[in-house]
This record gives sequence, structure tokens and C-alpha cells, in this order.
Amino acid sequence: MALETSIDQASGRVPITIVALKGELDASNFTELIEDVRRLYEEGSRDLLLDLTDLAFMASSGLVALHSILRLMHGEAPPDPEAGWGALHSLGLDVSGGGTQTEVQLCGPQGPVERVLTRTGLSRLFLIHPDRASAIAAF
Amino acid sequence: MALETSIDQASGRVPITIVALKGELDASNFTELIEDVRRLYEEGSRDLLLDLTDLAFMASSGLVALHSILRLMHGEAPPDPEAGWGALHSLGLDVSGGGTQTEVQLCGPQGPVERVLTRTGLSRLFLIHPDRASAIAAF
Amino acid sequence: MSDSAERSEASARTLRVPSELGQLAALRDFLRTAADEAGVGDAGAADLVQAVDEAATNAMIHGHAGRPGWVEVDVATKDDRFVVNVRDDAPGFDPTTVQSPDLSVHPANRRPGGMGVLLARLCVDEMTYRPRPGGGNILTLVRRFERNGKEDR
Amino acid sequence: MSDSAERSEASARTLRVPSELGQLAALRDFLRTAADEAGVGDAGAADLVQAVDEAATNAMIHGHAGRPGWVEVDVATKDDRFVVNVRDDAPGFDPTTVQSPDLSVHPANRRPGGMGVLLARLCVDEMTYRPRPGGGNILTLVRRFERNGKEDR
Ligand SMILES: Nc1ncnc2c1ncn2[C@@H]1O[C@H](COP(=O)(O)OP(=O)(O)O)[C@@H](O)[C@H]1O
Ligand SMILES: Nc1ncnc2c1ncn2[C@@H]1O[C@H](COP(=O)(O)OP(=O)(O)O)[C@@H](O)[C@H]1O
Repeated sequence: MALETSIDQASGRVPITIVALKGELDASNFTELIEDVRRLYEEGSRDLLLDLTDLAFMASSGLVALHSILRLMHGEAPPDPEAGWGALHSLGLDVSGGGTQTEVQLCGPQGPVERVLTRTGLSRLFLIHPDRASAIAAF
Repeated sequence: MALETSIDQASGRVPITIVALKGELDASNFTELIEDVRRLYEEGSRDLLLDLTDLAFMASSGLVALHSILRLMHGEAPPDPEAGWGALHSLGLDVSGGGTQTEVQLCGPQGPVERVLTRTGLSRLFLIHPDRASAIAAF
Repeated sequence: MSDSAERSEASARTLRVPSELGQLAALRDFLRTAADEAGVGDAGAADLVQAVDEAATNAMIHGHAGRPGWVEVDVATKDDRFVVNVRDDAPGFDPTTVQSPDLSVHPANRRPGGMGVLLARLCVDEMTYRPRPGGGNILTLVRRFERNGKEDR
Repeated sequence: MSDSAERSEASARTLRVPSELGQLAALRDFLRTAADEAGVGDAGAADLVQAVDEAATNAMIHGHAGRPGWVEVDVATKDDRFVVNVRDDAPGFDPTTVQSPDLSVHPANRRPGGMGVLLARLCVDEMTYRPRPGGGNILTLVRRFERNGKEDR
């Protein structure tokens, strides 16, 4: 099962770019996802919803992709995949107030993907909605 | 994918027992199919339709099962699976007139299963119908 | 040849199963997935699955004959050739020496069985045998296919 | 122990793939099928798939690091334990010595990455390492499960 990415637009209070992932996100394809989002940012997308409903598997490299996507959507220098994961730095987000960023939000994670987000604490970086409709309403 | 067998009754000009096979018929399960048919014969079935529509794979051991089923339905001593395939003898059917027996008929074989029947010449032992309805009409 | 054979044994995608008939389904799934990935096409994939199933079944039933052992299948694509090696650690036996049943005889007058090697042969373009260095058998099955526009990567 | 390890290497159901990230999907499929057959349950199967994917990915990325090589996974069920060995021929590395990231630090203040070994560990009940006789590594992952009424045959 490879990874398929499909891109939609929706309008909440802001224009939302929806990236729906289908299949398995692993070390063989996570950089493609980063590149897709880099392109979307360059084309003007500023608010991103990752729809994980049909994502059957996410490796820890998928978490690196989420981290990188967050950086990209905050206008930080896009990480260079050639330089390896070690080249990525921690996010310059201010989390002292306990608030969560809203530029990148997630929806629909199924059991296995949700457990990965929870076990690694990455879920704390994102607002996670049960489905696409409630996510769009939240932007 | 294991083998699932489901049994139905239908009435054409004679009462027909329909054995529908789903999954894969191979060396690990072909004797179960023979035993199912042995039991049906002992319970009084005399005309048998094997519905192969959902059979995705048939190994050469499946051909041995077809051979054995034909023997059983002609009231010949049921072969003893313990004695191995070598213990089965050729069928005592009279094929000199070119006629085909009608007690066991087949329907619905898909590409792979049909090719097995054709390549080995076993298709000559059976009337093979495209679907269940036309098979029932032919009994 | 032994050198390249051993290199392929080391690094091609390979599934090894214990010699139990209940493992045949896993071998078939493995072949189906690999043939699909290679773009062999539905009929070609089904034929490869059939040939490998027959070879593996014979290794288990006639080769190991109830004794413990393993059967191993590796796959590789070389240009327009899908190449499968079926290896086992059973006593040496060359199936290409098996005499084919006479298909001109009506099946009602044939003994059942004896169709496996023939079927395997009919399902592939090449079937070659060699003993496995260290003991056992290697049966190589090749099926040609059209690389219909699939990218070479 | 080396004896029983080598026997298991010989006869358990085993998938070997070349060290290429594109082969990870085949390893996951293999695990999923085997765990389903064993009746491990959906969540247990998903966790085993996750753990094996992380271990195999590390062997490929950090172990072989672009050099040719192979990764091999074998599976067995022993009572209520589903046991997976992940073997490779990469330079020796014991992942059980890797220090876990501090999960109390907010992820915004952590570096990305460094989650693979931790995730694998969290997904199984036991993780043990030993060097592979002849070179390489063997990581053994065990997940317990309830044999809910499945027949012992
Ligand atoms: N791997 C093997 N080891 C030993 N004998 C074999 C092997 N494969 C085939 N044979 C012999 O060849 C015969 C024909 O095999 P096959 O065409 O597959 O038909 P079947 O297995 O139904 O008898 C077998 O009956 C057996 O005697
Ligand atoms: N098989 C291996 N061979 C060599 N080094 C490894 C191996 N597995 C893990 N490591 C080392 O341990 C570190 C942590 O691994 P991991 O938790 O999987 O995170 P990541 O791979 O994202 O860095 C790696 O960065 C690497 O330095």
C-alpha cells in the first residue's frame, strides 16, 4: 500500500487547504509529503488541514514530516531532506502560554495512527478533530 | 485466504445440491472438500453443482478433489485420503460415446481456475456453466 | 553461477516458510504481491502463483514428506523477465525429468493426480533445475511480461 | 541458545528483503498477515507492525546506511506470545542502549526524530537484542495476546 495524497480547498473563517492522506506514511515516502506541503506554502496556502482518515499506518518518520510541515507553515526555512533529520531544529513556537498553534490541524486519525501521535506526545502539537467537517468549522 | 464451503439446495428437474467454494483450494484443504461431498452423498445427494464463482485459486490437488467427487457421486468406493493420491484409480465412466456425465456439474470458474481446468484437460469431465442459474436449468 | 546464485539468495526479496501445507497461502500471497508490484499483469501473476504453489507443494509432500524442513521463494525482475527461485532443503529431485501425463487420453481414463509439474511448466516460459549448493533444490521459474509503460526506476 | 536461534532461523516463516526503504511495505504486510493468522487482534497486530517497521527502518537507514544488505523478519507463536525476530547483516548496534527522548518536554521544544526506538519499545511487551552469529544483529520483539478461543492445533 503506497501513499496517495489528494488536495482540496475549503473555506472556513480562512481559506483552508486540505491534504488527505491515504495508505501508509513511512520512511520511503515521508519526504514527498514534506515537498507537497512546501509547494502548497509557496503557492500561498497558510492554513492546512491534514485529513488522516484513510491513513492506515504512520511510522516515526511520519512524525518528522508533521514536525517539518509545521515549520514550513510557520514560514521557517524549509528543512533540507538531504541534510537528514538531524538538520531539523526544534520549533520556535511559543508554548509557554499552553496554547496550541492553529495553522496546521489534523482530523480523522484511526487507532494505529492515533496511538503513534499519543505515545510520542506529538498530539500536543496539534488540534485533532474527529472528522473533516468539525475541523473546517474550527479554523 | 482459506477455503469456505457453503451448501444450498435447489430444484431443477432433479433436486440439486449446490456446493459453493470461496477462497483458495489447495493441498492443505482439498481433502476437506472431498469429505464434505462424501457426507452429502451419504445424506442422499445425487446431483451436485460446484459453484466456483468465488474460488480465486485451485491447485492441482483441487483437480484430485474433483476426480474424487465424481467417483463419490457415482457411488464408487470413496477414496481413502490416508492412502494417498496413488490409491485413486481411473474413473469407470463410459466415455466411448463422447457423452459427458451430468451428476457433477460446474459453474462460474474465473480466469485462473478456468485455465487450470483447460490446461489439464479436466474440463472434459464436466459440463461447465457460466453461472448458477444456467447450471440449475441444465440439470 | 554459484556466486551469483548465492548473492541472489542473500538479498532478493525472499519468503521462507516451514514445510507445512498451511504455509502455501503465505507463499501465494507473497508471489501475488511481488508480481503485482512488478506489473506482470493479472493472468501472468495468477500463472506464477500457480507454478510456485505446485513446486512448493511437491517439495513439501514428496520432498520433505512429513519431515521438518523449509521452502523458500525469492523474486526478482530482470528487464521483461520475472524470475522466481523456489529453494528447499529436501532430498535432491529434478522435476524437469518427470514425464508429462498424456493429455490425449480422456481424463476419465487417467489416474487422478500427476498434474502438478505439468501445470507449473505450462504456467511459465522457462523452468530450470539445479541442486542447491549445501543440499536441497533450486527450481527457477521465469515468466516474460510486457513492461507496459511502467517507469524504470 | 545459538542452536535454537539457528533452528528458528532455518524453519520459522521468514521474509527477507533487500535493504531498501521501498521494501518496508512488504515487511509490514507480512507481519500483519502473520499476526492476523495467529489471532493477535487488530491493536496488537498494528503495534507489532509498528515495532517491526521502526526496527527495519533503522537497520536500513542507520545500519546499512546506503550500502547493500538485507533485513529479515521471522515470526512464531509460543503459547500466548507472538515472537518476532528482526535480523540484519548491518554493523553491530544494540538499540536497547538508545536513550529515550524526554517526553515531558513539549514537542515544540524537542528536535524532530529520535522517536523510532521508543515507539518500537512502547508497542511490544519485550525487546531484547543480541548480535547475530556470523555478523549483524538480532532484535527480538514479543507481544502477549489472549488466545480467545482459538483452537490449538
Ligand atoms: N520435490 C519432489 N521430490 C520428490 N518427488 C517429486 C517431487 N516433485 C514431484 N515428484 C514426483 O513426481 C511425481 C509427479 O508430480 P506432480 O506432477 O506434481 O503430480 P502429483 O504430485 O500429483 O503426483 C510425484 O508423484 C512424485 O513422485
Ligand atoms: N540499527 C541501527 N544502527 C545504527 N544506529 C542506530 C540504529 N538504530 C538506531 N540507531 C541510532 O539511534 C538513534 C535513535 O534512533 P530512533 O529512535 O529510531 O530515531 P531516529 O532514527 O529518528 O533518529 C538514531 O538516530 C541512530 O543514531
